[in-house]
Amino acid sequence: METEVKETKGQVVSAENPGIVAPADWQPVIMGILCNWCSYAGSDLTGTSRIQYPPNIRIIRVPCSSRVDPWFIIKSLQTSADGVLISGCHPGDCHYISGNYYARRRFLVTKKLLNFVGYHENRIQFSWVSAAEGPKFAKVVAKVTEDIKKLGPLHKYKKENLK
Amino acid sequence: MDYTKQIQEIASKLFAEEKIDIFIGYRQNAFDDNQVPILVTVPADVPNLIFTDKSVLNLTNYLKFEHTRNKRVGIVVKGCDSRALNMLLTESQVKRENLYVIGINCTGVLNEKGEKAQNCLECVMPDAVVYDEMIGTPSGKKEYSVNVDVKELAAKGLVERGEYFQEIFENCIRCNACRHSCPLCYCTKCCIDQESAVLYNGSNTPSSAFHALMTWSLHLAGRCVDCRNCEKACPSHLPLHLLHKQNEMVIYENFQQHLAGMEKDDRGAFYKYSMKDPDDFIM
Amino acid sequence: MNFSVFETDKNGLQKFYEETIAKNETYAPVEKFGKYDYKKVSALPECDPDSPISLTMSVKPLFFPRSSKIMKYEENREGTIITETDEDPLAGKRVILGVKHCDARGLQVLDRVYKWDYIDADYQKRRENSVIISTRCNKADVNCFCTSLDYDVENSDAHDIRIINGLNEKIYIQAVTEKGEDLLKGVPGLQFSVCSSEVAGEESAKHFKAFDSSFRLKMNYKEVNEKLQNSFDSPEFDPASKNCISCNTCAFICPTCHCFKITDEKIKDTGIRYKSYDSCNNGYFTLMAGGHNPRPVKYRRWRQRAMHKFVYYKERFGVNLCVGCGHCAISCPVNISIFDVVNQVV
Amino acid sequence: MARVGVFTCFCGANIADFVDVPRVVEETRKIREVRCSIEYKYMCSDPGQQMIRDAIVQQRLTSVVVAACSPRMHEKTFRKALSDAGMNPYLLEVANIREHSSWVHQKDKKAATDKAIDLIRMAVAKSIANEQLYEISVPVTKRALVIGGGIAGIQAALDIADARIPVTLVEKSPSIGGRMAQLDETFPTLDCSQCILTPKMVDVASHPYIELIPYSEVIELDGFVGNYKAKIRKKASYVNFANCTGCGACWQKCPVKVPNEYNMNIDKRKAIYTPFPQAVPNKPVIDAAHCTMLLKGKCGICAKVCEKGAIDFKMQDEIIEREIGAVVVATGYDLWDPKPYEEYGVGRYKDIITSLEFERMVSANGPTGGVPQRPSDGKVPKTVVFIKCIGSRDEAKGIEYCSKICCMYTAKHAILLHHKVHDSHAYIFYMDIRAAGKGYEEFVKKAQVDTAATYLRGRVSKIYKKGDKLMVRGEDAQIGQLVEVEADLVVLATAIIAPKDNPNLARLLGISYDKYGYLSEAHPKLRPVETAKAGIFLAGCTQAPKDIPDTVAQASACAAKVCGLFSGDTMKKDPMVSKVNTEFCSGCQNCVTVCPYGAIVTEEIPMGHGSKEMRVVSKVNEGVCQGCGSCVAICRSMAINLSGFTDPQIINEIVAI
Amino acid sequence: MEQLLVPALCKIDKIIEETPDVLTYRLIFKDPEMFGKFKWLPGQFVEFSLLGRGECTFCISSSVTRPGYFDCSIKKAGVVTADIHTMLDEGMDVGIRGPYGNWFPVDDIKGKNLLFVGGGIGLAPLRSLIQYCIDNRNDYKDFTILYGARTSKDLCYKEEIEEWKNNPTLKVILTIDKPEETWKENVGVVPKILEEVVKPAIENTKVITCGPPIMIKYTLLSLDKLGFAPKDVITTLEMKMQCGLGKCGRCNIGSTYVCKDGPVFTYEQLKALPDEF
Repeated sequence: METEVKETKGQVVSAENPGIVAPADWQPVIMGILCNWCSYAGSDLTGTSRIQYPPNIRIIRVPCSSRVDPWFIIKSLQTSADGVLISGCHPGDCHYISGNYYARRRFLVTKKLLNFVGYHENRIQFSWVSAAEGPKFAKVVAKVTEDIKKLGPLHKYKKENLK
Repeated sequence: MDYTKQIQEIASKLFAEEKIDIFIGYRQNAFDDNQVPILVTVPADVPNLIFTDKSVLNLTNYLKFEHTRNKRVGIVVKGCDSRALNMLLTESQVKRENLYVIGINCTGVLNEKGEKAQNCLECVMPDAVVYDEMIGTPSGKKEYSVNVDVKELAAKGLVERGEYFQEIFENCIRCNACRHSCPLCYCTKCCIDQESAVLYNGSNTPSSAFHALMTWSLHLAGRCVDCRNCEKACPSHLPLHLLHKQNEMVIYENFQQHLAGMEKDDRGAFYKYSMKDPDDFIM
Repeated sequence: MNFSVFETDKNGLQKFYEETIAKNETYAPVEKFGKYDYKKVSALPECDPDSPISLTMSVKPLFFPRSSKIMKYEENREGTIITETDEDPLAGKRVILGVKHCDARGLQVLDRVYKWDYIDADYQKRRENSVIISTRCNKADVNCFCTSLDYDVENSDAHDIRIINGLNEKIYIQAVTEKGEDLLKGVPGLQFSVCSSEVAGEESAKHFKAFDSSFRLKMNYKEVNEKLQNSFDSPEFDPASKNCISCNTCAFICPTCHCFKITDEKIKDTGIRYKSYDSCNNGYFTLMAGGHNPRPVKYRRWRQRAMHKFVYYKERFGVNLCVGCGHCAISCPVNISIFDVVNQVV
Repeated sequence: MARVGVFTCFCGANIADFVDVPRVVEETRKIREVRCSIEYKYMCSDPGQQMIRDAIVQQRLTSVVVAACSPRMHEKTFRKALSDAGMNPYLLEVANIREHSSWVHQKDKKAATDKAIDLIRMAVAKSIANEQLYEISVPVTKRALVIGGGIAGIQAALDIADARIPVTLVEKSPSIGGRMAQLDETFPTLDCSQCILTPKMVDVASHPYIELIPYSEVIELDGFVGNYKAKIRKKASYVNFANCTGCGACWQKCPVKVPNEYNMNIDKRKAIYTPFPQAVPNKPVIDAAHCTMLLKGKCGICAKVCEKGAIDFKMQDEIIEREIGAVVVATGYDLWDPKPYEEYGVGRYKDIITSLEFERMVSANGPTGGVPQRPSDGKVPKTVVFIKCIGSRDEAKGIEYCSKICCMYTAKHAILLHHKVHDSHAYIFYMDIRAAGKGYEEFVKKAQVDTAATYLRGRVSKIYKKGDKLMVRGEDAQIGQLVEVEADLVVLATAIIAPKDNPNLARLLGISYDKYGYLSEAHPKLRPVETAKAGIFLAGCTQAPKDIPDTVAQASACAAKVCGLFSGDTMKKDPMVSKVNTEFCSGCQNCVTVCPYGAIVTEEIPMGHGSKEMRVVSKVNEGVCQGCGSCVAICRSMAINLSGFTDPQIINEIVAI
Repeated sequence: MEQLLVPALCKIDKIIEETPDVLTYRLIFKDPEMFGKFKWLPGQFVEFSLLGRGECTFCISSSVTRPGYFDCSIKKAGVVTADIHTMLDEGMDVGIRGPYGNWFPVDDIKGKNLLFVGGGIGLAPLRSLIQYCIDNRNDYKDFTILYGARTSKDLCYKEEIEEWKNNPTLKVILTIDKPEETWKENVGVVPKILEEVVKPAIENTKVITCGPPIMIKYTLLSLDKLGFAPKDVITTLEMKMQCGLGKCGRCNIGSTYVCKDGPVFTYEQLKALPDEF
């Protein structure tokens, strides 16, 4: 069961810690981990097509979505990120044949587990974006950014250095 | 459930036939009704062996230590323990030919309060799945049910659930007993302790505990057999099973009803895949 | 100097606790997940000063925290700045309720290592600013053997105030140090009858006798010290430690273990250096960079643990490091007690 | 010693207009490890690269970060610059501040600049953990596999073989030739398709460096560039080719008649058949689905008449294994089935045919001897309506794309019709005329002027029968009026589609395909011949619809690529491969399970220094590893790491912002 | 704040590449007052912090008689040392705690002949003592330095060794394990050269030795064979240390804290310790 995201005027309330609020113009940091062959290429296409999307995402290139170890997600959420977006090739299209199938299983379990221990599920998002889907990448980033803006700042289990 | 006699007989026989160098079983604790592991190396110690419904620990944990390495080992395993053994066999940590396995068709063990333990109530496979010799009557595979605690917590709101887990991570003292008592945590050096990895979180802060426990539970996802050695070992009495049972539930419901260690050569849910795996959570 | 002694009953003690908590920053055993740990409390119902020893963590973390910040630092292009902005959260004046005698004794033992040579100022400050109110258990746990060891809690300043549960249903609150006296005086509205220290002493002795007789385990520590000294090469360490799963729990919950490690956690330009518990049972404890490890196997680590508790520490500081609290045996996942190990070797 | 140089590119105005480069330089200069931060108009230009080379030497840099366009663009360029300065090229990191910042946040310069700074920060952090890596050389098996024996496959095979590189050409059907063999004459020169194709087919059969395996399919491809291992299933032909002389007695006597797919099922062939007279190899095969001997065990006439005793009803499928170094995929195209055009009466009216059926009819060796006939009554049509874009450019019923060749072949058909039936008249309904190509526009003109074909711009809305004629009702958009043509025959220019087997083939080869089923090239502009998987190349319509000249050009390009790949005895390979730290490896062998390439094997090492006890650990075969990192993510003890994307590198990136 | 464990900051003045895997860091305190407080004797060690990664124990390899700076020579052996090598650059800051431990008995050995036996990076603590003794040359009698490494590339402090060689009051003997083309000095392991080439006089001689464990082991045997009394042989012990303060418990050998009672021991003292190092 998910708690409803609170709508507050002029402020953003953290979905996990209702005590924490941020100004309405608060900007989240989103860690984007993209596979080299599909999603990174797709994001490049977004660029070449000059399709605009929110600037909150910071992109890391990995060879394949299967390179993404769940602790990338955990570590991101523990440091600067307010949300994580991981993107790979569509099922069946993996450059490395089967990488994204393995990744998909890990992602589901990680997402559910993090949700179970108290992270809003929208903080951890996944997408399949092919090299040809420049517009889709922009849409995905826009959606994730919007989702996370609603969730407010993340303070759970952040490393002490950041406080 | 009292198989003391049978186990003693088998152990004596094994020693007499020189089939084993070491026998891992349970022994009565001197001063209370708990049982502790005993690593029998001489036949004279065989009478100390015991097996009742207080034989709670998962003895396969001892297969990862230097005392049993490359030795011929006799071991007593209950249903859940045998699944752990299956995992160890699959992951090449022990050699089957070195083992003489006494499988127990378990009827459930008791917790400290003398009640049937929760994991036994929810046990899917009380019978040993790996054995050379079987004791007791098999009762067959049981219906899987979602852990009651997980169900209860999942029904709560996000914030409330978060606060509950915050307590867990705050009360963790990072002694790593959970890891050491887990038969499937046999890594040469745990990733959480590797100073080379920038992962390293040596401190005992909630954030470090969170990181360590999350990593740990994800490494056991699809492998954990729910023996609850970790929980029994935890000096802070943390309900660690919540993490494992949550993962188990997600895996069971989404990945072809996968349960760890039921078959040999099943490496766990993360080491295989299906085209039919859920895709709806991905944009 | 004579310190105050009061005689009261259960209700009076409750009241005393309540007043103490209300007036002071107070720490007491708080239950969570069925285990008691010393935490800051704001009202008596939150805690249980009479928590059972077998379910209570030691008080050590209040003086030697499981993790403490050594420093925080920031790095930039120009260089590094060590920022010492954070206050020690444990340095303030405080009262600790419900300390077991073994724990209090443990602190006394710990004091020696922290006063030796380099003086750990933080530890000293935490000690100085804490008023320890101790209660002797009524009954020993199966794993306890505190009275067998150099148990001089009775008349020492291990605690500042001691609560004596008289066999006559009376309860005596006795200040043992000036700090304790100050606290007792600072709690107004206590309408307790004053009592002579002799009476309290007698009652305490009676209680001790009953307590002492409830022990399952008894140890002749002098003999153990002596024999163990020559047992470095004893073959018994191996079988005695066979069951051990090297899990470190014993050291983490021991009231006197004081090994620690120093670790850095740096994110971006800001780092924190922590001092956190470590354990000699950890196989990597003594591993050197080149790969050499003086204690690579379990029995050597157990030997170190046993010898440190009963020989090495005594050689250096004159007391046994072990206080016989039994915490290690209680928390050990496979019920190994240092008592058994030592006895098996000796 | 971490000494990082940051080089920020303006990319002309591409970056500088939307990212405040001076601020980026100023901010990055503050990073502790950064020793120099330099900006330049075009970092990829020669002076730009010279700045990098100079700084490497002068500042004794230990790693370099270039903030410019996507690493997919210029990573190689800058790596080269590093090597030229004597630095290991893999100490480079590229911060993608063009595609990921300046181009996508054009409305918010501050945010774009902040993001650019963060991206550089991450790249700097990553570069500190970069290690020196060295290219891996892998031995090459110098044999190419060409899949598909159409004109693309033939051309590629011949070009490769002419370079004295052995080629295995695998063709699914009994003869090579493909679609081109079905054509009559080709636009725009109207030369006879057979006349130009057949010599090439014969060349293939006789070329010493070409091994032709007809009537077979690739069923498995393992390995990696330079070292593939292919399994080919040779379907049972029931004819022993070694004995067969191709005399044809068998198929002349065979009693079973089967629709002839070569002639678009207009006429019949036998159950034992050669697809067409010029087939290469010119040996018959038995169609097991129709042969009564194979189905019911009765008949066997062919065996009786065969003097050489070449018929062997017991023949089984055969698996052939070949070690190869590169693959050219040329599986051609299929034609779209126009059934969804119900309003045209497709399926109801016999006299509506597809272009390829028409092509067969006008072909001299076709079923009607080169004169078009109405399927309904065999009459020679006088008025023929051609309708273009059947399925193409039609999102609702067919596919979105333009099939590219229909305009041209329809013009050709109009001309051919005129040649064959002089008193005929062609009406052509079209949406646009796309005639880009050498001589193409002239060709269309020729159709319009010389043959007086009536070009009607507009769609046909309905076809209905009126007597024995078909009434084609459509709109002439140019005059804005409805027109109705009384036609003897309607020819539909159906769309080209990807072979339906392509997705399967793509999975088998480990390459990707697009949503239509066409195999994907590595880069639409700059690498149109390669696939994303090294050593696999694409030729012809399997990649996208194209005409014969384009197909042949692409096939030759493939051949050039293959020859380039095989130019040395060994091949250089990216060093981004996994490495095992045996100290931490616990030998669970999960990595062995998940590796899609079988690149991980196990080995035994001593337990400790000088210990006799052994333990099993994993070991990566560098030549086989493709660097996906699956093994890294599943390794619980972090004993395995992927060079170039190690855990410390990625974690540095994560914590850098 | 654990004040005791807070390091003082030093700036890396210079990094000297000794061998491919040994770098010498020349350090200067950022706080000038520290120069007054920080006094060390040869053999003492410091806790060297690579901020962000942790602390490592290194001996000071220069002498207090050459003030204004001090040197730490660091060999790439484990992960932290590897990081020190890759991450630190001249001008960066490191943390230093110390000096800790005991020192070579500089007073006891006055008026004696000194024989230094070093191997590989083991020359680092000896260098501190050698510099100290050279700067107080009149207090000591004959000097012999025997230094060996696996290959000529692995010899540390090459420039300084040249200086020592040119110093007529020092006798310097170099050796490498295996012959090399351009190598003109001794070839053979240190104990062998000690016995066959150096052939030291026993009387009034103190031996100070440091090197890899295997070298120490055989050198001690050789010295025994040559007739040196265990009390005249001084070595330093390498042990995992963390706090340097006699608190953290890592360096325990029996009741001895190596960080307090060591790291300098005589062979005699070592023999009395439990065999756990």
